[in-house]
Amino acid sequence: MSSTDTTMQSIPRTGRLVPIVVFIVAIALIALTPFLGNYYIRVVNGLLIYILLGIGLNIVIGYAGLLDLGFVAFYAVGAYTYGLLASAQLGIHLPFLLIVLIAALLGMLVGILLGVPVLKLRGDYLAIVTLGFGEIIRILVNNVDWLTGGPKGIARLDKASIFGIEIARPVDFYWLLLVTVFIVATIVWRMEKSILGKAWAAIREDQDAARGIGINTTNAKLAAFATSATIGSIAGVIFAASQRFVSPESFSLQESVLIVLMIVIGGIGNILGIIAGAAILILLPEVLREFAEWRILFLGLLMIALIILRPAGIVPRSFGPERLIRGLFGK
Amino acid sequence: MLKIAGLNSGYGRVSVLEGVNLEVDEREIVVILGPNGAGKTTLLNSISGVAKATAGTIEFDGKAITGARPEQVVRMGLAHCPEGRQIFQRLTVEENLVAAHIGRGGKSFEALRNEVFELFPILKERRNGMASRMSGGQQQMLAIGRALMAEPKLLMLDEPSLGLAPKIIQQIFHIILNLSKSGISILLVEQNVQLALECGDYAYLLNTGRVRLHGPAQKLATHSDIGDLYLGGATEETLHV
Amino acid sequence: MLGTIIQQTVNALTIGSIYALIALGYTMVYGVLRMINFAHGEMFMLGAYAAFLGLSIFIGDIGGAGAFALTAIFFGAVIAVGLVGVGIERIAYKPLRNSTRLAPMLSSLGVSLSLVTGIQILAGPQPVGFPSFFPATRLDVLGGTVTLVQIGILIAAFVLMFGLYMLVNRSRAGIIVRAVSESRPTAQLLGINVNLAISLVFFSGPLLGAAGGILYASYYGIMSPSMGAVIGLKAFTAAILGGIGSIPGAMLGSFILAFVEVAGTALLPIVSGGILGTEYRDVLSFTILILVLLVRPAGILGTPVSEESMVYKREF
Amino acid sequence: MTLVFDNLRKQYGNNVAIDAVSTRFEPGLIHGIIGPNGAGKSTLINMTAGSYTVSAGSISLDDRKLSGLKKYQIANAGIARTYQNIRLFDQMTVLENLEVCFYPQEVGQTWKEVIWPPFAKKREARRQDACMELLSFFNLQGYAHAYAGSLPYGRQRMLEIARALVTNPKVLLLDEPAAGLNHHETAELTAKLSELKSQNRVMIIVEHDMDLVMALCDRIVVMHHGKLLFQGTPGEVQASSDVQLAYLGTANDIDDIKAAAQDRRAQLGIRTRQRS
Amino acid sequence: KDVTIGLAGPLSGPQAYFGSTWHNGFKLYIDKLNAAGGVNGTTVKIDQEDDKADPREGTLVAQKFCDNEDVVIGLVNFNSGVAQSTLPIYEDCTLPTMTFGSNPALTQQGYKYMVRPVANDFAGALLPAEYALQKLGAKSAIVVNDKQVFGQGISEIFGKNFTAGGGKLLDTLSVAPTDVDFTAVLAQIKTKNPDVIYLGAVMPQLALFAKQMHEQGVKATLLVPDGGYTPDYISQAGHANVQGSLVAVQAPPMDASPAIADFAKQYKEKFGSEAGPYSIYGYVQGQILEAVLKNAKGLTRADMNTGLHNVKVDTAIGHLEFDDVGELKVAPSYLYKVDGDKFTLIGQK
Ligand SMILES: Nc1ncnc2c1ncn2[C@@H]1O[C@H](COP(=O)(O)OP(=O)(O)OP(=O)(O)O)[C@@H](O)[C@H]1O
Ligand SMILES: Nc1ncnc2c1ncn2[C@@H]1O[C@H](COP(=O)(O)OP(=O)(O)OP(=O)(O)O)[C@@H](O)[C@H]1O
Ligand SMILES: CC(C)C[C@H](N)C(=O)O
Ligand SMILES: [Mg+2]
Ligand SMILES: [Mg+2]
Repeated sequence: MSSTDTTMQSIPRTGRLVPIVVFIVAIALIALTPFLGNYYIRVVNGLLIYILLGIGLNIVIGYAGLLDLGFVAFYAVGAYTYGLLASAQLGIHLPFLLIVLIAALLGMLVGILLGVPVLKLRGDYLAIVTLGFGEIIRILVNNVDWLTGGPKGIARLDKASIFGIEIARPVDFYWLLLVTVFIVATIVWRMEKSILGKAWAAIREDQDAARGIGINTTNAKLAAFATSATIGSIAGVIFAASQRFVSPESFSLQESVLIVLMIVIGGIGNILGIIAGAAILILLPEVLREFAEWRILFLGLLMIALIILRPAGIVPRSFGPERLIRGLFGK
Repeated sequence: MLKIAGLNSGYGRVSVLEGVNLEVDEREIVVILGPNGAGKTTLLNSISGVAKATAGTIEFDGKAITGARPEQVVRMGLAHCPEGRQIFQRLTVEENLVAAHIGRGGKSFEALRNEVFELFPILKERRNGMASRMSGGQQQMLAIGRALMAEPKLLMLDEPSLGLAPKIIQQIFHIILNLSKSGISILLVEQNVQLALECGDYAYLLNTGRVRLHGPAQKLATHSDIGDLYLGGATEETLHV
Repeated sequence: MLGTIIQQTVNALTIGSIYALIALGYTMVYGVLRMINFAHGEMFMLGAYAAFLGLSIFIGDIGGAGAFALTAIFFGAVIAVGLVGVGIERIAYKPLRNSTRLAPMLSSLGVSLSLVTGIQILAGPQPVGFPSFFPATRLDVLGGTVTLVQIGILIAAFVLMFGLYMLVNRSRAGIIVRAVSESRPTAQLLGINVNLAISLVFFSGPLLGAAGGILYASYYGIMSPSMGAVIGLKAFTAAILGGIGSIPGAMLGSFILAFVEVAGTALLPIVSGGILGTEYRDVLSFTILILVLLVRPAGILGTPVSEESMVYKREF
Repeated sequence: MTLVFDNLRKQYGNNVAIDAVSTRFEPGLIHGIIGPNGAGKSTLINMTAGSYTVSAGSISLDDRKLSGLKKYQIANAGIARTYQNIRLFDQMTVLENLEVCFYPQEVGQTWKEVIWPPFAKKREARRQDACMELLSFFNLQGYAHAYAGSLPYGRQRMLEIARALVTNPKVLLLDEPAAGLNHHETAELTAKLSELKSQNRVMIIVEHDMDLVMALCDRIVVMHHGKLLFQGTPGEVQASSDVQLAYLGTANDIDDIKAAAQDRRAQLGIRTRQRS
Repeated sequence: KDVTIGLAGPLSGPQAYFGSTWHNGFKLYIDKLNAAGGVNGTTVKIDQEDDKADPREGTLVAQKFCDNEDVVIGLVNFNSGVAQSTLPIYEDCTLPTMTFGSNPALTQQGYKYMVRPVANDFAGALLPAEYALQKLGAKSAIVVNDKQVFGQGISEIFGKNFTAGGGKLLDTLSVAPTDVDFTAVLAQIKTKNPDVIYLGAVMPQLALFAKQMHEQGVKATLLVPDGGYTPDYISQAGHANVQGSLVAVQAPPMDASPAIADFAKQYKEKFGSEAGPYSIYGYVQGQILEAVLKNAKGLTRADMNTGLHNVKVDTAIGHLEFDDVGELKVAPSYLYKVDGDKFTLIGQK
């Protein structure tokens, strides 16, 4: 057992081929999408929204290691913020970007409000409490009819516009979402690499040891929760603006579970993994549309197979964005 | 009755033991000595099938048990009392015994349990108490009693004196001697060199995964190199006395 | 008034019994594997479908069936589902035993999805009427109406739960299961067949769940492929409330949840002066769950896992 | 900078694990805590580090009362520890395991780090330099980019000690640092620890390995059944009959066993065979 | 030359039965039509998609139809909740639809490209209220709903109609759409002793509620909306438990006219099972389509839209035409009473 032979232990350097291929395919897909039919653009938009949600939730699950099953609540907060501030419901018609800002703050606030009491809980207990929180929000939204329209939801939301440019067609949302995903992913990725991100990792690995080295775990977790909630809320605004209709049905427990699945199947803790996971879980059912129930069965079996064959996800944690960049630009 | 030849073993990619040869005869107490990390526990784990042998053979009672699963090994009469006792803390004393009764030798649970109670009266007294409430020495007794529930022909004990007060250690050694008298062969891993060699018949000294020295216990006790080898002295040869 | 109270108590006990039968399965699996088996609700559903299949193959018309035949079908169905449970563990969870805790949980989600859609494909997605195993007799107890089915459910649930309790706490098999739940390597070292013990858990949990499913289907007179989802979630909530991993906890949690739900329906509008209607019932349940967990982070009867104690156990 | 236990007590339910322990740990010395299994050594460490609450009495560092503070606050007050069972951040690299210790000092400027990459680069470089220096001290520099969980056991022990040292703590608590180490590693550890002795640091080592304890410690506290049995220099401890009785053992005990063993051999008449 | 009709409805999940049987009714008619050489030589193709009763899926399907130039009419969305989110998309791409969701609000939003070939909930909740007040002599009612778009909407309308007619609304209660146990709610209702209970929900809750209501000894008459017009309502509740319960629905009895009886027979022959509750509407929509195609100037979406809004057609359920918001001018509405294991017609409008 010689202690100097260490090179084999290091994270292997990437071959350049995979990153370059991934990059070219990605650019090609991004560039091609606007030329597809609206239906396809809409599908891609759905995908992008889920990627956005995945990136948000991944902060809590993948980075900090907290199982949150109520993420959809923040998504609802954002969507209803748009629904209420840009429709005839309350007669308020604020500009899109202002609503994004308000929703982001509101999402963060709700995230912190939820976080403060529940972050003491561990593992499965945290999961069920967040799940309960998600359900509570959904039930409230479904029942305060005077504000949210109840089950009917809020229809005929304003068309979004940014600096006078109307965002209404699917392709407009495509660009909006693409830019948003890019910005959010970059910020989140940089957060992961920051000292805060390292503290999240430490909490994920061993919460008690993390406290033992002086990390105020409550604050660090709250930061994770708040960031994640903010992103969820922003995704909600864009979702509402693109559907121009919000109703409680879009914020069911299944949505939360779907996002968790996306993250785990794709590769927990890795933004590239989330993209892969979302692609499988959102696009596959769309591609297999013909097969009605069979596609869901197939999806279920595929899920089991993927988790057994690749328990760490399709794209492992070690193949993160930095690896892609390193592969592209050498070094 | 136990014969190990050329055993290499370890955990996953970590290889610990290299070319270990070892034998235990009927009714013998064989002692394995060695410093921390020498591979003593790994050796016992390899015999009972927890660690996987990558080379060599293990034979028990004339049958090869290399690669057998732990439960199969126990069923052949080779019980392992693990390092650190590992009693089931959330079970009562008696339940610990129940769990370990596999009905191997045909004796009923009650009969076996009463034998254990006879050996360790304290267990009878505490039979319905939670195992976790007992002191370290009592827990070690439970651990041995639990191993005896399998009616072993050969009992492997991994550092039974670990962290116990001297008084208790003495008690444990008396028990080991008594078990041997009742006809059970014993393979004993010990850090407590002096006592172990006093009680044992034959001894092996393990260091960094190899047998460095072996011989009759009494002879080993007086061997001049033992201290040196214990501390990792530099022979590549296996010495025997 | 007394009639209503009695009535509501019986209602809560009935719902609570069904929750408990399912919650026990969650708790047992969790106790042994530290895993939340999201497919457990589907065992409940499978129970009903298996019994229905048995009925239509062997009996056809329930009216003409004797008590013996019905009992045989009941046990046949629950055993079949128990075996399915064992099979699922072998295929979908066993390969993940040494994986992260999240992996088997999500695998179980996949199993759940597959089972629900599988049954949808085989038996159709719509709800199907289910014949009652009990005669539709009503009894008047001090002004409250109690049906024979409710009494039957209560008895059956308590008998099954008592049986499970005895199995786990008094039988050798139960002791072995608990030993395995504490330490798999040590159990293995002692000659315990760990796989068999885990299979036993995955047999009895689904078995109870299936029993719950049959009782449920014959109580409500209906079954559907998705029936496991909602009730499974409630039972899971109940198990957590009571302290997951604890058998008495699962039962206690189930009855508390059932009483909270009934109270939510009956009292919420009155207590809140009409501001909060019955639609806030689930908000009440979840709020109570959250409050309980804030005070007792491991549930009512759960044993709290303190920070260093896990380390301590490994060391000692 | 003295660590003071004043009438310390710890109770688990009815089980009193630590009972009326008062003592002082001076800086510049290496203190050993020994005693049989279950004597309460780890409990003392855990209470000092804030992992366990104190049932009664107090722990203070100079005039600052530590008991009652949150665990991370205690850590930030300059108490660092290792664990009886290694607790590293397995899925983080060796370097990251150390870097993350700078969190309390640096978290305030996370946003700047996120938004302004050059700033992040500069800070990261500074952190990593400090960490690499320490890694070299422990001969771990070659492992810097390996996952901590993939290191051999002995290296993990070293890394854990390095992690405790990164922020230059005032008190270093080591719970059985030699447990599971082989002889070479123990020797290496002994050497490193004696190098780490410093005028402005209190070092406390809990250990069963008497050689290491006797070689390294300036002062030894002997625990027995939760009580402080004895304290003194290694020589005094070894000479104490109380300590021998409770922990180290006396000559008479051995004689008893000798007799029993001879008795057995006589009874069984085993004739040991020489093996190849 | 042919045209494509886009069909969207729940084909998987718990509502699949409604969606697929409704679509089957349409297919039945279209197959006949095509077999007879189409309309003026134009044959009809079908693009059937699953909206899973989920608004998000619904919008994707909507976009798919919009993108497909061949699709000229959408026969869409069984659920009002889904229609809420898809109608703006159809409106944007000027694809005319025959919308099936019955919530009144759908036609009040000024959509120019939709008609609703089925009575809305105003009609659906009027008949039972009148009947309860006049024929049953009910004085008091309790309304229970599932807090879904449809259930809540229709039960609110019932409540208004009932009070407007002089009855007293004792209470409005809600249950969760996933509930199966109503015993607690029923025990509360029992203390108020209403004459009638209106339950705004869908199957299987309707049957479960009816069954438990009877078992718990609640004496009131149970009124339910269109979702209850299926044999399942009687069989799943157990027919002893639903006797006298009233079901309001847009569909006529299967023996109401020879045309309908004939349809039922054909359906059974073709699909091997009894027609679903809305199958007749699928069939009627086929007849509407035929009439539109017959008089259409061209086959563009605009032509179809004009055609739909101006259509006057005699169908299996009677004469149909639409007003300017796309609502039926005379919306047929029927009230049935459960009698034995059958529904008997007791009123119609
Ligand atoms: N589960 C494991 N996985 C990987 N390596 C292990 C494992 N268990 C032990 N080792 C390594 O194997 C080597 C031998 O360990 P083993 O436990 O056999 O020693 P030992 O002689 O029993 O020591 P001790 O006296 O401390 O009990 C050590 O280097 C240890 O780090
Ligand atoms: N988390 C806990 N819950 C209950 N009792 C505990 C706990 N931790 C320790 N104890 C008890 O406290 C006493 C002291 O334990 P401690 O771990 O401090 O001993 P130690 O001296 O460190 O022993 P070792 O040499 O085995 O590490 C023991 O009797 C033990 O049973
Ligand atoms: C199930 C049906 C009653 C649905 C109803 N027609 C609706 O508008 O949603
Ligand atoms: Mg060992
Ligand atoms: Mg200790």
